[in-house]
Amino acid sequence: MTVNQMKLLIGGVQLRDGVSTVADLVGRILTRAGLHVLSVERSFASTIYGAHQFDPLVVSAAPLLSWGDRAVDVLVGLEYDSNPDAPQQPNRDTIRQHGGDLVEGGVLLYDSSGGPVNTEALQARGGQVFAIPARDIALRELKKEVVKNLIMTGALFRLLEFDQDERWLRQLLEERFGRKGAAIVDLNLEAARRGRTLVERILEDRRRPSVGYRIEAVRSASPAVYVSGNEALSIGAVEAGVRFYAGYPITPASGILEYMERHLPGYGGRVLQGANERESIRAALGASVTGVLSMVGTSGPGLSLKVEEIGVSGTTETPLVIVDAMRAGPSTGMPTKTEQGDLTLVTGGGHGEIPRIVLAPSTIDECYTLMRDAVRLSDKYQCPVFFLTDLNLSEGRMTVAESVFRSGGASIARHVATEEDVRGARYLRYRLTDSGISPRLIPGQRGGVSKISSTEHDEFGFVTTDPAMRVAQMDKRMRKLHTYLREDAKAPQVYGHLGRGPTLVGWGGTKLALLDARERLRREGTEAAVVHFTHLWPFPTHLAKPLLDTGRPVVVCEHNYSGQFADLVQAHCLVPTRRVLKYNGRTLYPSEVVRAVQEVTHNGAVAVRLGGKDPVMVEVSIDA
Amino acid sequence: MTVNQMKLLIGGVQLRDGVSTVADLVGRILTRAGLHVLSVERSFASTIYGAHQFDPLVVSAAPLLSWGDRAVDVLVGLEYDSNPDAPQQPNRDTIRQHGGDLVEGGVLLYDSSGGPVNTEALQARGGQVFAIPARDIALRELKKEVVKNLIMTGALFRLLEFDQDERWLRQLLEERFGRKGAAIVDLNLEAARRGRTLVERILEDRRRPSVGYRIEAVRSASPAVYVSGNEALSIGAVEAGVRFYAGYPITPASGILEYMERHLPGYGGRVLQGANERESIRAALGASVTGVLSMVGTSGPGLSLKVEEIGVSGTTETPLVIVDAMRAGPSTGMPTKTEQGDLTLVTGGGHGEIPRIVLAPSTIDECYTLMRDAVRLSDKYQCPVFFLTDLNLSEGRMTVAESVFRSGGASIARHVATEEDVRGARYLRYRLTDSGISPRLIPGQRGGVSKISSTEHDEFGFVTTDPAMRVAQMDKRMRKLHTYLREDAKAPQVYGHLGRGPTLVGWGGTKLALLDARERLRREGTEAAVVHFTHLWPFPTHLAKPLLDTGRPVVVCEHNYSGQFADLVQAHCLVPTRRVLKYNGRTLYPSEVVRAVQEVTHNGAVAVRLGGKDPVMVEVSIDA
Amino acid sequence: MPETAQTTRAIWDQNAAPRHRIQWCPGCGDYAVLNAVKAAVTSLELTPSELLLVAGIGCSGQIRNYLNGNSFYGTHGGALAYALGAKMANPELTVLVMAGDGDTLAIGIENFVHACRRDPDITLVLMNNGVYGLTKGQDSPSAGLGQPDWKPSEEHPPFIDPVEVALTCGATFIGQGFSGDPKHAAQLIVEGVRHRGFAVINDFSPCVTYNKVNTYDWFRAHVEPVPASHDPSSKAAAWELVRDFRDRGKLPTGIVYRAAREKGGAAKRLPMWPDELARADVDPLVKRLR
Amino acid sequence: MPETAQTTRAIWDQNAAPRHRIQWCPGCGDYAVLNAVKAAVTSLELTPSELLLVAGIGCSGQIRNYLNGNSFYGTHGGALAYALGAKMANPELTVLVMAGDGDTLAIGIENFVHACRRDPDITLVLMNNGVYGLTKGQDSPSAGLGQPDWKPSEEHPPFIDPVEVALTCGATFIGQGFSGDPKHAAQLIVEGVRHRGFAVINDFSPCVTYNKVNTYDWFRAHVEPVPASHDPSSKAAAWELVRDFRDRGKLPTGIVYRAAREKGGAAKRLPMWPDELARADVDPLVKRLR
Ligand SMILES: Cc1ncc(C[n+]2csc(CCOP(=O)(O)OP(=O)(O)O)c2C)c(N)n1
Ligand SMILES: Cc1ncc(C[n+]2csc(CCOP(=O)(O)OP(=O)(O)O)c2C)c(N)n1
Ligand code: SF4
Ligand code: SF4
Ligand SMILES: [Mg+2]
Ligand SMILES: [Mg+2]
Repeated sequence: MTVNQMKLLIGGVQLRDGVSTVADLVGRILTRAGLHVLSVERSFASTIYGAHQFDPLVVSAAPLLSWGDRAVDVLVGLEYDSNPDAPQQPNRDTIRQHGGDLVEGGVLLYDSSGGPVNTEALQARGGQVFAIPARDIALRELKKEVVKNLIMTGALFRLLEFDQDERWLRQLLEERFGRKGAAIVDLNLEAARRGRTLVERILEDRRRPSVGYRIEAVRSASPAVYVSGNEALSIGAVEAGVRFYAGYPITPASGILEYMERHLPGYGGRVLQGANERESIRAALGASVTGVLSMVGTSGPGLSLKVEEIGVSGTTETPLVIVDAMRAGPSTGMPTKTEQGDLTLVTGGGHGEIPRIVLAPSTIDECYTLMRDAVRLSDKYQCPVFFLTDLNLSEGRMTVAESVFRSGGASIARHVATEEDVRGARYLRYRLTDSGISPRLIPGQRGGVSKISSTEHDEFGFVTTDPAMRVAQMDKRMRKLHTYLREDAKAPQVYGHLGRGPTLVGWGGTKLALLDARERLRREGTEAAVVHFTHLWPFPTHLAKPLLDTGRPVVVCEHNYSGQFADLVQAHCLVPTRRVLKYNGRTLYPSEVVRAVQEVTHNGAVAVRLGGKDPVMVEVSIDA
Repeated sequence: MTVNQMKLLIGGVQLRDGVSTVADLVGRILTRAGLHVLSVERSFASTIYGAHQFDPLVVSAAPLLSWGDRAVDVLVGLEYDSNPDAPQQPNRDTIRQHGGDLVEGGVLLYDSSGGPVNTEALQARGGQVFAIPARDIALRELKKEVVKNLIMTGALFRLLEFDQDERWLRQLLEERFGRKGAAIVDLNLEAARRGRTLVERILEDRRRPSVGYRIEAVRSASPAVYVSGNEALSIGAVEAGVRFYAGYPITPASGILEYMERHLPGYGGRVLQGANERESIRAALGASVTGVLSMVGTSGPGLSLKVEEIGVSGTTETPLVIVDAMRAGPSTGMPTKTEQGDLTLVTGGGHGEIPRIVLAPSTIDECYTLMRDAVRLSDKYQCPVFFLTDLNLSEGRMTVAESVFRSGGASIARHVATEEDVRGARYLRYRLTDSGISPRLIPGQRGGVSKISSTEHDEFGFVTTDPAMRVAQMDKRMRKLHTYLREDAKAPQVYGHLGRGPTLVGWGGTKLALLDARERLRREGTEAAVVHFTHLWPFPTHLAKPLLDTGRPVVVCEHNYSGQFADLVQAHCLVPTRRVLKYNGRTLYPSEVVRAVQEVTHNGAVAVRLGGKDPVMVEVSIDA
Repeated sequence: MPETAQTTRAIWDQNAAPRHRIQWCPGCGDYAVLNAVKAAVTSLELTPSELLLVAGIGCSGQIRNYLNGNSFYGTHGGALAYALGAKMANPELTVLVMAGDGDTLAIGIENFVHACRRDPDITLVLMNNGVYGLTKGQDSPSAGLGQPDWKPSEEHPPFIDPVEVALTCGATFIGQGFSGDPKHAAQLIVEGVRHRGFAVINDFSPCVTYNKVNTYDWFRAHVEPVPASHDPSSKAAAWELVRDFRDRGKLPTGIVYRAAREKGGAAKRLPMWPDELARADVDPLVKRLR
Repeated sequence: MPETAQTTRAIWDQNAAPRHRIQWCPGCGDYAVLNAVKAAVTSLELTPSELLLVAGIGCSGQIRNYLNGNSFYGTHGGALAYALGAKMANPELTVLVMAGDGDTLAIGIENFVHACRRDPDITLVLMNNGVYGLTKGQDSPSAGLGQPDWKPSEEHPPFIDPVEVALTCGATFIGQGFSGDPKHAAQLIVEGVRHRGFAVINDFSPCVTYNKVNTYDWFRAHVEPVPASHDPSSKAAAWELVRDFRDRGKLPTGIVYRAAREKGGAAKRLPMWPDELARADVDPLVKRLR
């Protein structure tokens, strides 16, 4: 019996079958029941309707270490008909695409309304199959198609021997539908009951009281919530003091715009859905000019359109937090697939040289905690601060203790000068200072006017091309980065002992896979260390080089083609890197990392490319 | 007597005084007279009227090695009144700003119409001063203000003992004004004569027949022209086969747009002044889709706005040549000052990973010769090709033998498939090939349709997120770069012997300064080598590393703050670099390079920053 | 080389079946646009290789995958500018742009305005559903139509009408259709393609998933054909018509304005093949620099 | 804290002298705009610290250096969007945008159209000279005015009239002035600033260096005041006026349209100081996620 440790995968036809609805319901209820849920491999299409969608949920009693590999314990197929691409075959994408990933003894639950599916092969491998005609029952008996999902949920919970007294489900339904009347709650509960009963009956027929997987509620010390990265970072921003948000809809950043539209006005803020990417960032810059903490969010294509404004933020010294929720590029690319392909753009994009800071959270809870830093640094250094998430982090959900959100406290201390601060000396918006940070009055305040300028300027803000003043201003702006490196840069997180074996290097959302891989390598006798970066730019050479320059192979694992972070490591630390690269739109798996490390350490590979037709492609020389 | 070897500097009030008119006239006539002229330090303001403008011209009998240092032999001040910033002082910016650069025994010629200037200090240093009231004479005697410039030209020519028979001047004036009638030619010649006479009289007064500088016409083997980089690259593009050009006015790329508007239609082409940066590049992409060789030109701010389209070119595999005439950034920066600050943007800009090629000519003649490569490579590899010039190269002018322009020949061989080529096999726009290059039919041709797509696609061009196909297409696109590295990448040019002393590394427009510095170092006993790159990206590691990994200091000299090329060298060659950086908007001088090399080799500097308040700032550690 | 109508249709039929699984929501107005375009190109006897379909990014943009013919898919908002360049370079291609209201009127408004001015001989089918469909239903610049109670603010401004903008900015053909009547839409497209200049066809194409106001029923209650008496060649009449319909709370369907503009500019494909380019001699350019 | 008119003027005087050397060509129309803006802010009794001047990029944009007051200078075409955000964040600031016709109507047309829709309480002084002055005289989107023989092509399209575009897209105040009459222009700016909404003032500001058609003399021969009988609060009347002037080959000067729109949206400065932000408690947000 496996208790409280499993991977569920829920699949179905996008929009029609309610995959996210069911997945979120399950995730939320299990979170309430004291379990930990992680769902970052969510897969949906960049069309609204009709494609296969699926949502893998890892469930555990302990805080989650990893999303594991492809292997699935419990598969739930919500679709009820045949695949239009292969109509002759009455099976469904959930079974077709994921059946092969089912573990021995795993469970398949599917809606057999459209007819049964041939699952012999699956059963031969020990799969336990439960076919229930959920949609038929919903339509014929309950007269409401959408409750098919509650039938499936009830069936799933019965399989997992969970919530048999309906306690958790009832409570959630009441909260959600209570206002619409008891009848609707009852209907949903009735649907769940039907599902339960159907499974009950099959189990009885098979004389097996259990499928071998069980979820048990856990008493947990602190309440927790089931939250997406977009939500977490938005809360962090609101708390830190952001009061102007602008965005233009784009996957996977739209969630921030929607969240902010709903909630920021309640905190006295305003939210602009720009008519395009440029209007968004420009309006945010305008708002920031008035002293309001401002933020924009976008993804690759939107960021490319905002590039000119990065320079405006940097040169005018107007603070701005820029969230880039990365998706697979280049160009339109794969809009609903994850990638870490924008690092070079955020560290180097824009003509000329722009002072900027780049942070990347590695987990969903860090989306919240690190956002405070992003807001604070933008205000302190009066420059653009990038906050790099990816589709998995932004759209993924995870159980996070509520106490995490109470760690932040009051808004950040502001770095805006007052009339008093500037009294005495003549106020100069671009005063040359040792730190590179100049006093900043805001328009509307007394004490001096600010000539804020994207052209090169003198200390007052007037345009100049005087060579010495140009150099002085350029140096001043860039000096902020030195101040940042001294005062605010954080060293990468180190796991394990450096120098005993290969060093796995990562940044952003791959962290949990690297930690899992490290465990697995250890079990196989390889002592790997993990060095994981959140503070990416300016590159913290003084903190990183001592960690990486150990003589052991440095294996940088990234979701992109070229190894963008590895290039930074090489450029700044002059340490050779090996690269583990995955850019097929899917999440990096620990097993892939393990295999790649073996290729690197035993076979001398300089780069391992994952997830193509051949799962591993090894390059032994970087030169063409 | 110095013959045929000097630096002239012509200054005046922008727009009003006709600085460029005089400078171009002189440059052109001396070129016709068989001399070599180089004018790449041109300085003008980013306002239309009223600022100080100047144009230094280096003249030599031999092909030019260098623009030398700040030192000036002959100074010509066209302005006739006092500087509004310092009205109490009746001297002028040309004298104020450049008088100090005059060599001992140098010559100052200025228009004294507004009153004489106190030039005692200058004379004390041996300066020979010639004050002539050119504007007064033009207004009072010749009744036409603009001929004041011909008076000054005549005076200058007399000082240089050149064209005393008016042969060259008359010919040019006749060509230029002949259509407007002989009277106007005569008036101009008369003006020149007055200038000559005035100087004549002063020399007689001083009983000095000569000022010690002389220009003598040289019989040259082949005729030459006086050409700007923008003109040279435009001619290269027309010759290679470009028939669609689009741009949006921006300094210093506007010259290409203007040249193309004037001349491309004569070759059957069309030129679009886009309503903005995006319309320009998109229209050029649309034209390229139809098979026409297409090009856009812009500078930093425009390029930043075009970033999203770089990915479109790369992913849709639509050829495009993108000229980036760099100016000082970031943001609006210093629009009329030179810089090499966009390298990171062109090699890495754009979200996701984009196949692209970056070339940078190092001299004005190379603007022509290298353009053919740019056009050819864009067509062959079906990707964006950047052509990086800078303000000095684009707006600068140089004497180039006409034979250089005859080296090109016919248009490039096209890489467009015909109906026959694709017959047999089904036409697949994105066929997976070993070279990474797919056959390309163009819309309108028979044999198959092209589904050209910026989303990830299958071989036919239909959108896909299939992980293996994604990897296959990504690898295919990037494989082009490997093919390029094998078949087309050019090694950097090497001057001198590697390994005997420091290696000076450069790219683009700094070459002549590096070669000059190498000579000077040699004279001082230091054997430096110069390694100069034109083919910057994909970085030719296999060609560069063997040259740079000699154990000797690698000193990368660039016009930017951070050492963008040095970062590339470090990332790809794992060779530590020292950096000589100048970003004050002015040209790099050989003397500065010499001094910086000394700092690096003797004082262990890792970076030398030039051109600030203190002319040399030395960093001995790169860590903050 | 002109082909016979029969061959044309044969080629078309052969390729017209979408190889690509259609992923619009059942009932989406875009199905009707697809049918209208198919009908139009068939009746125009255009082969797939003579066509260049340029699509915007959005649910609407998917249409490129469901039609045979060369197609180009670039960035959100850019379709008209790619199309402009393509048509300038090769006037022999029939260039059809299909894009959503978000694509055309929000991020792409700059290209829309300037295309109206430039008047290239291309046809735009603006698939107008009042929302950003593909990003899940946010307001587009045409959101608010049919909502007189809309309370405007900086965040939620009133909608703009592409017909009025096109009239103001100089488009030479302006038509309006509705996915409830794909036959009429097909006729409009045929007329648009035949028109020698920029043809704007605003096609109301309901988003059944995210736009709960501008439904088929709503449109049926609000569209009204342009009266037969209307003189589309008169700009004054066009403005009169637009104002009259607006005042009556109705949406005209049909041709609102059509007046070809006499234009300069080349009408031939630009040189691109080696034999066409070989003639180039830059010597005169060099000589001018002497 | 309101100041007395005297203090205001004192502050203004004290700062109004340009510290920056003016680098417009002698005779440039922009001098008159500068004087008009100075006169307007003085008569509005605005202190430099209450002002936010947002400038476009162009010869016109230099004006920011010649005026006292906070200013912001960003990218070419972006002025209206920065101004929008600034005004949304701090409605207490007087936000004045000064930009050229290239900046506003070419690269910035998207912001112009959407600003008209959003109707923020800002005033745009469009310094219209028919050319890109700063880049040395290329055609802007208003090039062609007064050239009836203009032969349009894709490359050289007809001009657009910002007044008509503003009317179409929903601007709530539209005025037109001329640098030959800076007093009138100053009045327009005063009215524009007083207007609660987006005020578009198209000011013809001759470029003496590059525009040889639309000279002072040409304008003097073509401008004509809006008749006193005109009712600017009527959109129909505004259209009528515009059409009438166009037909007569004249350019109206004065207020063409003025009709404030009732709008939702905050009118207070957004929280930004620590004490204003301290109150924020995100607990309710977290609880909603349970
Ligand atoms: C630069 C950029 N920003 C945002 C997006 C995300 N995006 C894709 S489609 C779309 C809106 C589509 O709306 P519309 O054009 O009306 O088409 P519809 O889906 O309604 O047919 C957006 C914002 C993108 N692809 N590129
Ligand atoms: C992105 C970008 N593209 C191009 C330019 C170059 N540029 C500067 S001003 C200008 C045009 C100015 O015209 P207009 O707005 O009419 O102002 P004017 O000079 O006529 O007052 C251009 C194209 C730029 N600064 N930034
Ligand atoms: S979301 Fe709307 S526009 Fe998109 S396919 Fe569905 S119905 Fe059509
Ligand atoms: S170029 Fe024209 S717009 Fe610019 S300053 Fe001179 S006259 Fe004015
Ligand atoms: Mg839409
Ligand atoms: Mg202008």
